Amino acid sequence: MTQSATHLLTPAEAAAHPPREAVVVRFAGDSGDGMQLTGGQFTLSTALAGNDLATFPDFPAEIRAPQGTTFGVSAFQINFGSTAIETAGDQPDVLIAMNPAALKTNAGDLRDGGLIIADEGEFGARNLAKAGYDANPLEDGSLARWQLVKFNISQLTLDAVKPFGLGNKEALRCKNMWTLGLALWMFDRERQPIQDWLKTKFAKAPELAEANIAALNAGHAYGETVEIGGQVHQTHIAAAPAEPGLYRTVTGAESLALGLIAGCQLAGLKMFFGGYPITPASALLHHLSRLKEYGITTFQAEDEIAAICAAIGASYAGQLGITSSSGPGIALKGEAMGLAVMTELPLVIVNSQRGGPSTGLPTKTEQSDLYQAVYGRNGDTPIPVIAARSPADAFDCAIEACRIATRYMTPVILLTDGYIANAAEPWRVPDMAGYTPFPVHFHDQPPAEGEGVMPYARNAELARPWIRPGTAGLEHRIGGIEKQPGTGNIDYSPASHQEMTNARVAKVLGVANSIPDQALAAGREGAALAVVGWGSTYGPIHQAVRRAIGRGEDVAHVHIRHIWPTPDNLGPLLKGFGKVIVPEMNTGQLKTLLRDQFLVDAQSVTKVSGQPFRIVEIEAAIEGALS
Amino acid sequence: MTQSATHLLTPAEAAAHPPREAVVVRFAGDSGDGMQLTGGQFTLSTALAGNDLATFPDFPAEIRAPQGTTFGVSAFQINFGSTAIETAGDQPDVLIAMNPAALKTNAGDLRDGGLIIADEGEFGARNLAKAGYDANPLEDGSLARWQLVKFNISQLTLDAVKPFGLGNKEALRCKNMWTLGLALWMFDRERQPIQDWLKTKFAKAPELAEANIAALNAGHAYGETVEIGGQVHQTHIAAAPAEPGLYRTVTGAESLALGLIAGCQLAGLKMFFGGYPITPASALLHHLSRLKEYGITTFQAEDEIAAICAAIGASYAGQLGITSSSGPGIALKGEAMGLAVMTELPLVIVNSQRGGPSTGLPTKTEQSDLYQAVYGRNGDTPIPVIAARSPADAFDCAIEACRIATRYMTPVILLTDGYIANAAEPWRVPDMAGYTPFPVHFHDQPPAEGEGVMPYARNAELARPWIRPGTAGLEHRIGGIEKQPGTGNIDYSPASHQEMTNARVAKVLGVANSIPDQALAAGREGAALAVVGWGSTYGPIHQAVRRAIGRGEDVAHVHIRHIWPTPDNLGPLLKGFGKVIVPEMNTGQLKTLLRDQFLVDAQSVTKVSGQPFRIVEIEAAIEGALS
Amino acid sequence: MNEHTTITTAKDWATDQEVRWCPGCGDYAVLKAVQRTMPDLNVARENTVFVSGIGCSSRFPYYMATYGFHTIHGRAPAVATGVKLANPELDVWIITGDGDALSIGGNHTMHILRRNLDCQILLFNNEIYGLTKGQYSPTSHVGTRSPSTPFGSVDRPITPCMYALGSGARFIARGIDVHKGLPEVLKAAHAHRGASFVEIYQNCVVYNDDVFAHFTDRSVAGQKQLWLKAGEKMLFENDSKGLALDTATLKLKVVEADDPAVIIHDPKNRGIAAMLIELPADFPVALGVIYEDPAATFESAVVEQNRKIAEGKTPDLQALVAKGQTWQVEKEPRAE
Amino acid sequence: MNEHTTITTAKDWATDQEVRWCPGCGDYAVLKAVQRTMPDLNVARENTVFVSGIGCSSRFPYYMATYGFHTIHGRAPAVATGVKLANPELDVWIITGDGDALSIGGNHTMHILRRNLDCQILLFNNEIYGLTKGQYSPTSHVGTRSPSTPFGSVDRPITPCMYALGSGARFIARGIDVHKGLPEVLKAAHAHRGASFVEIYQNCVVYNDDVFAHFTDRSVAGQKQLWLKAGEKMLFENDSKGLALDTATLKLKVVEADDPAVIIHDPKNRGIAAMLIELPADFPVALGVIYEDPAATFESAVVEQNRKIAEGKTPDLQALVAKGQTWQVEKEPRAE
Ligand SMILES: Cc1ncc(C[n+]2csc(CCOP(=O)(O)OP(=O)(O)O)c2C)c(N)n1
Ligand SMILES: Cc1ncc(C[n+]2csc(CCOP(=O)(O)OP(=O)(O)O)c2C)c(N)n1
Ligand code: SF4
Ligand code: SF4
Ligand SMILES: [Mg+2]
Ligand SMILES: [Mg+2]
Repeated sequence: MTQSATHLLTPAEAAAHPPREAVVVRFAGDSGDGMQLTGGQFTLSTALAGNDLATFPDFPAEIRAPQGTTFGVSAFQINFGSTAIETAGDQPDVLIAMNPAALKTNAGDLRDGGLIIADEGEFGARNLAKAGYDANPLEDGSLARWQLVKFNISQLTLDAVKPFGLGNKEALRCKNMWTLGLALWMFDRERQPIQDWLKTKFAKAPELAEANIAALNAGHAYGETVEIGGQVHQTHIAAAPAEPGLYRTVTGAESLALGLIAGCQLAGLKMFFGGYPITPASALLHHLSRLKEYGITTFQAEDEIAAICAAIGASYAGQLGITSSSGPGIALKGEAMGLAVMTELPLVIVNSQRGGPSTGLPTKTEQSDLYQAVYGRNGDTPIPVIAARSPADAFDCAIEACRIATRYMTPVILLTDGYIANAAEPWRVPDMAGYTPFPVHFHDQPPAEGEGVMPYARNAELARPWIRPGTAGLEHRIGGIEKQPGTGNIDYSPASHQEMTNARVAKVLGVANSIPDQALAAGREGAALAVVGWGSTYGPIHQAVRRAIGRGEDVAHVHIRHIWPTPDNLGPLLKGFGKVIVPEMNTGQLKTLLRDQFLVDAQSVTKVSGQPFRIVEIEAAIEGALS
Repeated sequence: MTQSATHLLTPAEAAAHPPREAVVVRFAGDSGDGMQLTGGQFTLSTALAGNDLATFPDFPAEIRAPQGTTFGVSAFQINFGSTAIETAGDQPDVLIAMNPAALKTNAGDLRDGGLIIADEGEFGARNLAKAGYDANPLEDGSLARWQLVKFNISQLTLDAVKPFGLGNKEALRCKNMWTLGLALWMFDRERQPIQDWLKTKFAKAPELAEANIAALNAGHAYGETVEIGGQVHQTHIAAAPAEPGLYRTVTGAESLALGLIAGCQLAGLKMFFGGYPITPASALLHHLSRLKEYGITTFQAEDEIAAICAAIGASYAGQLGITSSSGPGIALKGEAMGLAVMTELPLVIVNSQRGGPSTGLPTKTEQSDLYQAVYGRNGDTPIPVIAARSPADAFDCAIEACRIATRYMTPVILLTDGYIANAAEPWRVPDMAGYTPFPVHFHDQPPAEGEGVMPYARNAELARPWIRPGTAGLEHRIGGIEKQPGTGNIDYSPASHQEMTNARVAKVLGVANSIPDQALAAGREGAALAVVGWGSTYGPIHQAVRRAIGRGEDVAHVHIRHIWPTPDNLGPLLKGFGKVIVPEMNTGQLKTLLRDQFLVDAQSVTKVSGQPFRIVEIEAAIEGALS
Repeated sequence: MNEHTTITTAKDWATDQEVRWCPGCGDYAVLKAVQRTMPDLNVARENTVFVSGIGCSSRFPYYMATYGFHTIHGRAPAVATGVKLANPELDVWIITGDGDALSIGGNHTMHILRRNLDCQILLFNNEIYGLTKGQYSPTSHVGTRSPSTPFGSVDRPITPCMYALGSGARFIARGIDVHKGLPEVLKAAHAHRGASFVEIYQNCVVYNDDVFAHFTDRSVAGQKQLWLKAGEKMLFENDSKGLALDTATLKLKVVEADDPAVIIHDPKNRGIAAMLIELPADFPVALGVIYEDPAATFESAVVEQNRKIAEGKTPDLQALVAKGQTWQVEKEPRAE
Repeated sequence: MNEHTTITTAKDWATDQEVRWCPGCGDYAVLKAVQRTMPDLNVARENTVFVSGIGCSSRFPYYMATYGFHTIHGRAPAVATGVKLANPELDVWIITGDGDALSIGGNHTMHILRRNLDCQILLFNNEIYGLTKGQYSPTSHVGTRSPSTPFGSVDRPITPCMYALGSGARFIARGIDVHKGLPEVLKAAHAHRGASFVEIYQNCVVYNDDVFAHFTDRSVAGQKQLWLKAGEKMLFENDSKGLALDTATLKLKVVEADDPAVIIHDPKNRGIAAMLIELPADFPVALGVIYEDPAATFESAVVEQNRKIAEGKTPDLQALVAKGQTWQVEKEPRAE
């Protein structure tokens, strides 16, 4: 199994709060300023420096909101250090603000005494007005709580790129590289990889490559040579200890794509991916559509219903059908999921959760679709549900989804969310040889003379045979109407409906027999308090629990991947703890499932603001539960 | 409040098993034989005779399956008696079989020693073959377990109607009236009402009216005069005791339509009904579309999504939007329900549940959409859910749904099922003066100079104002994106999302403040065992519990109308019982809600066969739980 | 589809399942016509898939001894698209009704036609919802009394073939359930590469009996049926009358058969196709292949692109997961 | 709609909400055109409702000082139908995009046109999914490279106006976001009773910049834009060229303006409308009101039927609940 470049904090480390050797930097600017790019490249250099890290890109719902407006601000936060990093950090230590709006919307999050670096070139009257400043905050002392460093990055950039004779607009586009250069100097980083990247990015326009590199170098040189004053000094963050091996950074959307490809290969199947664009799920469609050589057909359907129906059709025809969307689109797939359950065809349904209800908050993260995944269908319609806890973990979860879908002939729902999809983390490149294949066997033996085809005969695990159209002698018909066991002929009789209902339920519950026992992410069995989570809350919960343990408290962290069915030992495990709290970015959905299944008095800790939990929020909940 | 013609069984009555003064008759024949009509008319005469009754029509999914086939058999069962009748009866005492297929598919259900009346005229070789009989069961003694009476109803009918010179086919169509005539004689009933009904039905074709009346009379005379042999004797069932008042029979679909009309009138609103045909929900659309004079606009949309969206649009414009469907169609409405929750508009969503998953068993009953109703949406999207327990009860539930939707500005889901929709029961005609109106107040006061419109301001119960387009000075925009409290302007900020999420949840939970406490349907608080049910399982549960009580057992019956939110006292009430079992026609859905909410060890008793529970099945579960 | 030579008869294409339509339903005639046509198509049962939605007509696949998928209401085109993309070798037939294809499923119908997926779409138009017991449908004429429109429907119906034309269909034809011409239409539809849209006027004896009698009835067939043949004059009423373009109004008019202006049917002319599809009530009804103009099929374009892009690339999963800038961590993990 | 006389200016129709489109987006021009047109329509803000789906274009209602409903993706026509049926007095505008109206929402678009609900439908066609960051749409030309089609799209696009014609629309027009002719088109759409379908070519500067330049660019506007006017000759290229019907091929051809065969635009001719909508690439693009032939509107027919049926009946709920055969129970309920 893969794992991210994480080691468990020692009590000593965990006690430190915030961990000494970690820094949180936030780049904030106009959507047009290329902050996501800057953040991405800084992330890369951070990874190459061997630090552990976690990032949190936070961009506006609008494609390109008007320049200078507060709702047009795009931010990228990175937390990196020489110790295990599992969240993007509660509070930035450094804020780089490219314009007044960016300062206005982000300064509040900065820790007291933190460092603000501002491009005073952008603090003209017009921009100040747009951001809703009456006076210039760089002048009026209103930022006294923090260390303020300002210089005219715009002008410095223009000077730096003058030789390349770009238009003013284009020249200013290099601002982000100047800023990146300065950041690289601040944290003692190599410029080479970035320079290489710029050369390939602008291969078609060498002068742009040169200009950007010049800006990068100028920003770096500025830090090195110019007297900025004591506040901005070079900090060196040592590399974080990690399992030896080859590493790369990966976002959830990337690892999900890779995992699904791996899953199909392990099953020996071609992939059919039916999708319809929706934020934040689209990225998966985009990644897969570039990888046709891996036997992938991507189909942008007319809507989510057609997307899942086409995937069901493809599974019927012998490929592995996969469909992906976010809350509103998943809602539309409900009826078709029922068809997949009735026809007992393999199917993987990926839900990249976003803020709801309805259109809600498309670009914000949330985990409020668990109810929908586990219970959200008409009829008794059980479907296995698994949830990824981090970008790296999404890889294994995707493989697991493919395994369950094909082994049990069932749709499987894979839950991820906007935070995981966009966030990046270091990932130890998995050795694919370490994964055992689970090749699919298509039934192709015609029945004996005089006997009929039995599409609904079941094996020991209650899975029915997968018969591909094109197989002579096994012609048969399937559909969404209740069936006679074995033959699959239409049958409304009470006995058949009861038997088939029981079989569908038992088959899915049986999945528990092929999944690992629930492990502890931290702490001990029978601890006084268990913090139970699922999905992207892993980071903050884990850090908070480790810190509590560091303080000598008897707390455990249980993080559930298999939401349905749950591992056989989960019940006993939970019953063994003194108390159970369940932090979720919803109003308490996993809590419902746990209380129903195990009758444990699990208490909710909820946050529904479109923002991930902060470590301190979980810590507070732990304190509250223990006191 | 209305109530059906029910009295609580005395222990003595309840002890009797099956109740002495009740008879269960099943009419079974070819879809073409008009069994539903026969049953309906027999029901009417039964009601007029003052018996309490319950019926169970059970017809094939096919429109008109080929004649004589087993899957083409249509049956109508009625249970009537001089005591409270709440189910259609576990086992028929009398089976009237119009052809071999009807005998084949129904004889098995007849109680040992029960009476079979068969039309031997239909037991020719061809029909026997179609039904899969090698020998003629009327001859080969294979029906020895039962009393068999056979005569050539077909021929007798032809003779009876000869004077009217109908074609053979048409003449034979009168068979069902001949049979009805015999049944009327058997149970000492008036023929007049049926004759009147025939006259109006065939007003345009008097000769048909005459022929059918002649057949009716002939059947009656046959019983009276001809020596059939001891088995068929006249039975008189005394009238059942009931609250005094005016009574009629009503099916769930009828009372639902009437209740929705009453609800709109009590709210002072016009009704907009958006529907798309689906079994068994279509009946509601059909009933309402005939009642335009009650200020109803019915709209058959292109699909279920358009149906609910049009209803939402109508509510936005100031009418009460109502939409109705069954499981698969409700699944398609999920996304739009989220929009109604976000825009906080009143809306009533009726789900006439049927067998699932997927297309499932369209004409069979089930209650497996509770999960979907309570949890089946993306995001944290709370919606009040109420469930009708009987045809008569559907009237009050419909009014309640309208009250909650308009008072709290929220969509409301009303659950009924195929059994309730089609079954008939006596209903004491309600005195509408007894219902307190809940008139809607549209906000129409423009804001003070310089102040903005506040579409998301909230009253004490957290409901927002309902503003009708067309109101000058209150122009505003709403939508599915998260909003700023008060103004309703688009707002993705963490604080706003948290506040609006909390408000949506709290508003729906607040509905509990305006609903009655949970009452006991039978038994005492703190009993050793509580049988907790919802929806159409009321009848069998209630009878079973009464019988157990009659046997001196300490059992209570709790039947929940308000599924979400639940009455405030429900938790304490359930915790007070020694044991709690939950019989459901699903795999345990209400059970999940009860365990989650109250942490009581509720145990499921499930049946998923497309058939209602039998009283004995619930009795067995009670015995099991008590032993 | 790959050649197939075993000789089959209609019987070989029928299943043992009991057919469950009302006695006298037009669906029986269509079923027979299809079963009689299959042996002439030189295709194998195992390579044939019938995909349907929900409705009386959509029960069709259960009666064909091929692969079959009875899906959900309105979604057959979407499921069929997945089937065909996953295995282009399969011969895909879609069976649908006026409600299934044009009410809930209208959007998928449009998109499968627009994309031009190679398949045959048989739309059983009985101008009613049969399975749900007779509500009016989007093709019901104004004034249709049904359980949901007891006082008559008020909305204007859609013309299926015009909808198909507007949706970009490249093959549009019409047939009649009990008419002997149906097999020929089915063969033409099958011969066409791409989405073949066939509207079949089907009589629902129970809920909409004889709604098409005004042109299907033998007694009026002559005047009321115009069977189109590519390259031949547009003649009807035993070739006594024909259609020509009125150059003043730029609309079609009825002329004597010998009028030189009688139009020769060019199935590629979209403008004329539109006029033929919408011939006024006092004209005959255009039947047979009204429009045909082949274009690249969706699945072939997808397969071709997949092939071209993959060409020369060797899929290497290990390389793929290790893509992008990487770094090596050497030091031992700290002991814990 | 009831007459309204207060004089308003464009400003009166604008909200205080910050407009959130990309700088340079064609949506700004359309917004201005609509705000400039409203004062001339003699309608009141409180009686005007803008209903939209989801997409960049669908943000439109937030910027109009009227009632507005930003619904869910593709469903605006359905919501608008409920609004209009509930209150026919309201003046309903639907704002939608090529993805919203023709991808997920294609079916509702067809049905609102078929039913002919009185409303104005403005379809912002930028041949791309803007809001979701640039995937190709059902109107994107073959070969469109987008995040979901990195090697170019392969499926054939739909022609919005042809789809509208096939769907039974009674008013079909085209405009260009930045073209001065847009307000006239909007007025005509508003004047038409029934569903007015208006396709607006809208430039997405970020994801599909200049995709319409080949006919919208000033430099080619002359040869490439044919602005239709009812009762006038079909002329373009400063009235130097015109369109005529080639009686041999029965297709349209370009002729000199003085050619007597030049067609006079009759908006009621559906066959010609089909040809105009689909003029080949070497022809100009037909703009303005291409087709108009009013018919009864859906909401008026519904209202009229509701009225007619209710006529003379006095709704009496008490009587209604007591309907059918009833019986009186006299005796006392037994004591318990
Ligand atoms: C999602 C969903 N909505 C509604 C239905 C109910 N339904 C089944 S078939 C049908 C319409 C059938 O009409 P048509 O397609 O014309 O087929 P026909 O029965 O006339 O052959 C409807 C509304 C359903 N099964 N599923
Ligand atoms: C049910 C659902 N599916 C998908 C989406 C994501 N989505 C929002 S807008 C859009 C398409 C926008 O394209 P278009 O209608 O052309 O509008 P434009 O942005 O180009 O103006 C999509 C796919 C959604 N919001 N809801
Ligand atoms: S209802 Fe109509 S369409 Fe359906 S089977 Fe019967 S006759 Fe055929
Ligand atoms: S993405 Fe395109 S359509 Fe959307 S606002 Fe930007 S420019 Fe306009
Ligand atoms: Mg039909
Ligand atoms: Mg667009």
